[in-house]
Amino acid sequence: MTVSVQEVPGVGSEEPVHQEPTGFWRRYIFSVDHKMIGRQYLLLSAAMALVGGFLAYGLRWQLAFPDTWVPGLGFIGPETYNVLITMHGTTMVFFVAMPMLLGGFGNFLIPLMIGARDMAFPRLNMLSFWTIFTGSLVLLASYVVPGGAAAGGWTGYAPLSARPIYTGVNWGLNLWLLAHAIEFASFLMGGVNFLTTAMTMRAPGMTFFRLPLIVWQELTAAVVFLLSVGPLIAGAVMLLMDRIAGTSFFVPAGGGDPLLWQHLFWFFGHPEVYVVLLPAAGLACEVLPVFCRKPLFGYRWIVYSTFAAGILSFIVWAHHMFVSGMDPRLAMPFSITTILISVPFAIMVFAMIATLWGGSIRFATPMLFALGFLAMFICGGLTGIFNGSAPANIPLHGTYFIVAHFHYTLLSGVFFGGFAGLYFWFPKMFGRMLNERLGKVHFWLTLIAFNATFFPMHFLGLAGMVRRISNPLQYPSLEPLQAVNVFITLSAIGLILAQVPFAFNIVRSLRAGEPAPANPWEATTLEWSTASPPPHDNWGETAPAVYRWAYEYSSPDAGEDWLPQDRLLALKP
Amino acid sequence: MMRWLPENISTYGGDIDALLSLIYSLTVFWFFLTLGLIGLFLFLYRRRDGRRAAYVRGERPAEAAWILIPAAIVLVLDLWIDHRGADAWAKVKGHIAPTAYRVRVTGKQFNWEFLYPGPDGKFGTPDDLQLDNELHVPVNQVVHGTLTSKDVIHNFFLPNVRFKQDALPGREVEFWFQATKPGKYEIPCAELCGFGHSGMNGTLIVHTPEDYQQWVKERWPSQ
Amino acid sequence: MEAIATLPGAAAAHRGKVGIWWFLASEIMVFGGLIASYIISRMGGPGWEAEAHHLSVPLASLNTLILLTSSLTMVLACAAAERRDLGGVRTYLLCTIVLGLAFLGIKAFEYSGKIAAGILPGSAPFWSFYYTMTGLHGLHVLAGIVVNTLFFLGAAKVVRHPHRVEMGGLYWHFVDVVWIFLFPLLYLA
Amino acid sequence: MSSDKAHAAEISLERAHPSYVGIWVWLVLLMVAGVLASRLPLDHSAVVTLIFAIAAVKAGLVALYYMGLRFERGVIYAMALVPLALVVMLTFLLLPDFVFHHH
Repeated sequence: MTVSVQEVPGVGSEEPVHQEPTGFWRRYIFSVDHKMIGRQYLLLSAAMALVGGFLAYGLRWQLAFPDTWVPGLGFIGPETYNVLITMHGTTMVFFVAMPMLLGGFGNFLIPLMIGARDMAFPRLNMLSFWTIFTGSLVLLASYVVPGGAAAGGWTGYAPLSARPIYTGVNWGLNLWLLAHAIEFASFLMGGVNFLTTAMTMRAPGMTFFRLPLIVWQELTAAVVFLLSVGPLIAGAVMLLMDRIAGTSFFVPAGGGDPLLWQHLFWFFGHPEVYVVLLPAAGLACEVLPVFCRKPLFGYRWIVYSTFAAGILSFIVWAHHMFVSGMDPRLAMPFSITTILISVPFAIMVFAMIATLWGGSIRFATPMLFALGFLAMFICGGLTGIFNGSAPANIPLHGTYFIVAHFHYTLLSGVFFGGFAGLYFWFPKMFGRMLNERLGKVHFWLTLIAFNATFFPMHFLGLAGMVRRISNPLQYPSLEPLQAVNVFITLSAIGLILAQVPFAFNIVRSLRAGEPAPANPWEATTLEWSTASPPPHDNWGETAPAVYRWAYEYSSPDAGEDWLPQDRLLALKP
Repeated sequence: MMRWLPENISTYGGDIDALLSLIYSLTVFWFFLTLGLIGLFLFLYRRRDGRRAAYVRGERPAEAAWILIPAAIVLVLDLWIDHRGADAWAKVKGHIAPTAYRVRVTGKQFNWEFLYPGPDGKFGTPDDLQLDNELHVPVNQVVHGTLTSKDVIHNFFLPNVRFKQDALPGREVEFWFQATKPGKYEIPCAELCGFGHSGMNGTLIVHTPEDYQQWVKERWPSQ
Repeated sequence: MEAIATLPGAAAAHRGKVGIWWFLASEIMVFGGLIASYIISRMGGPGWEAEAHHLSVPLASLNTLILLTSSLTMVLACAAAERRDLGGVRTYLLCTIVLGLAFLGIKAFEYSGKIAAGILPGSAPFWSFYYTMTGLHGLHVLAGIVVNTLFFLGAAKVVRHPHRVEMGGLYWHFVDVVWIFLFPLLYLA
Repeated sequence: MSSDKAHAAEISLERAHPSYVGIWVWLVLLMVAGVLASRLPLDHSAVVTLIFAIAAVKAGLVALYYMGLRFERGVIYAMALVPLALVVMLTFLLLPDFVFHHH
């Protein structure tokens, strides 16, 4: 391939959007800098992960040792147990996974990777963070209002959630709805910002098919979110009306229909899975070629697969409702679309595997986590085939098989994809290197504990253990399997403890880590061509121009095994 | 893995188990193929001094075929699974054979109510009998049930029958099954229904024909 | 092409337009979800027409006329901003604000009449949808009035950045379009 | 997508404004037509079809001329039309469960 200077249309970011602030408040708290906002999102996500992890610990303890004193929590009755599962799900999906994978990485990476100086709407960006921050406070406040926090499951199925009498929770569930509304508002602002930035502020030469994959996947996630959340917002308004204004949208006694809530919820709920999953896959896609020193295999095919997954995600939602009482004639069409969605994800997985072929693979910590994501995601994807087939779903629906499946897909995205990204970009974000040895300890402990926790859940689910029960010993058929539950709980505690080396690593590195060079991994995308951490306006005097795609590793045209996107090669004679 | 499933005691459970086995075999195959390839590549292509990685972008059709052809195979297998599944689904959810045995199942916080029509076979007559959490059925007879709920959504789950269906307030769902083996089996509620969800568990009692006659005689002695 | 370089804020105007359209796309889904729920609920059960006949078509027609006219004044405000016509921007924005307030006033009159007659959100499924749909729409009108008021107060600055009025206008017209559908859905069908 | 420069050129051309007042007259006439149509002594479904067709024309006029869609490029159209298509799809897929089912 001949590398040449190309005259390519680009938009360019012509002016520095704002001045570097000097005061503490403007710099660290009410910052409009996408890099600071990205880090704020990551911090919020980590704080909420502590809450969500603590809830997981409480509910797992109750399952292993029912009705015993939980160290740190006390006795957990069935009411509290329902609060734990509801708030665990809500916290992890909406206040950990999304702020981390979209708010954190999206904000930090998109402007840097497209060569912009900031987001299109920096003040809106700040507002989006402080909006979700408020949403988190509302969610936390719901624990302390009279009646306690929401206990209707993270899916909030009506009529259980539509009338306080059914759960005994009044204000807690209203605040839970309010926290969702605020969270959605925040990500609507974020999504608008992501899309506008990428559409209008790419550096000269940064054509759409030169964008790094993570940008594509963040953008697809943003579109999918923007276009799917509306009906659920409408549904949430209706549910709130049911709770406080006496309407009966979802209550049959007043002429409503509970199935409507499920349709509105899952019309958003399934696309939401890809809102979380696609950025996680994108992070792994960025890391793999760097540590294989090899171009990402089939870049365009992955982009097309991402689109296909995003589009298909709008017509699969009823697979969550095969046994809900919906028209059985809908089941097979939705079963077919659901199983079809395995094709784009298969292409992504095969492309990642093909990237490994013929590489020169370095096993640094980000690479280990990216490989971990790949392996765990394959497991989660394969168990999805069981759930997606309507008849096979009948015995599995609502059991621990489902719990295992979505932890293998979503949690693998957050843990393995997210940590791959964090270990990879930490030097860029904070200007310090992380300790590799601690990182590897963290990886292996996490990998083992993750599988020990979630793999046995498949067996429990097949054996008929249903979700959301607080005491398996109430079921004679589950008594012989209690040892499995104990094993899972111990593994889950191990999984939480496995994060200690990570926390220690972060603190240690921030205090006394080795200063990071601009491009410690010898990577090609634009963010590595500026300092670590980047200056306030990202690029200093001259913003970069782009001459090639994002994955030019081991190119025969260059002596080194990497060619940055913005490096201009002399024309060949 | 399949041995974790509880014993199948229904006529259509075998179809579902066969489908689960089929999917299981296919997924196990792909699991070992993909993870095996990953392991193999990680070993073969680990970094070694002086060796440069291959420059393959995988965008030309000849290269992309390496990922597109396996994906096409996945597509064919998917359609095969759905083809097989359509029959099983139609069997479970489709036409219900005429039967003398009818029962109304109503979920409520936090019990299953079973309403038996009694010897006259009609609901709404004085010989109706309601039992909490006990579903008595004769073996080898089609059971035609009507499922609903009084308050919130419950889920009527018969693990051994491989049947599961939400009980919705305001709607009635017809279902059927045919048990093939006498015994006692659980009927857990599989949808979060409130603080008593855990432990909401009925019993399916499948009687031999003689036992069933005996049970009917005890319940409706005047007949 | 020389003229282009001297045009200030062309890039910002473009960004603003793309951003606001993405926002409107998500808003279409919010109202779309609500309207879809209403349509399928209404088609699924009888007895809704009788309830709908309690509503006053003349009053709603007047409100429709008001909102359509406010869209006209809004678009004239945008045109005035592009001409850097400060007086025109002020006049037309004020008209839009007053018309918006008139819409809400008539809406409030309609609500109070219904409430006085004992018709509450929980009275029947039709009224649940009526209050929820018009209420959510009314909140959007209110938000538009707030935005327009901010433009009105900062009109001197706005004429230097005419694209801001255009963004506000896109939102205002969207709210108008939603009402164009709510009117037949609730009052005429 | 073409560049900002092209877009700026578009703006600088002082695009010919449509007659905003003319559009408004049309909108008001259509509104009156809609109200009158709802009183027509026709089959109910015909009336409903008619008034929603009129509403769609009104919405189209506002979108095309007041919101300037007429002068936009494909991407902006997609942002308006894709959500509309999704709403229509959602409505149709909800029909079996809420309209065609038998209690």
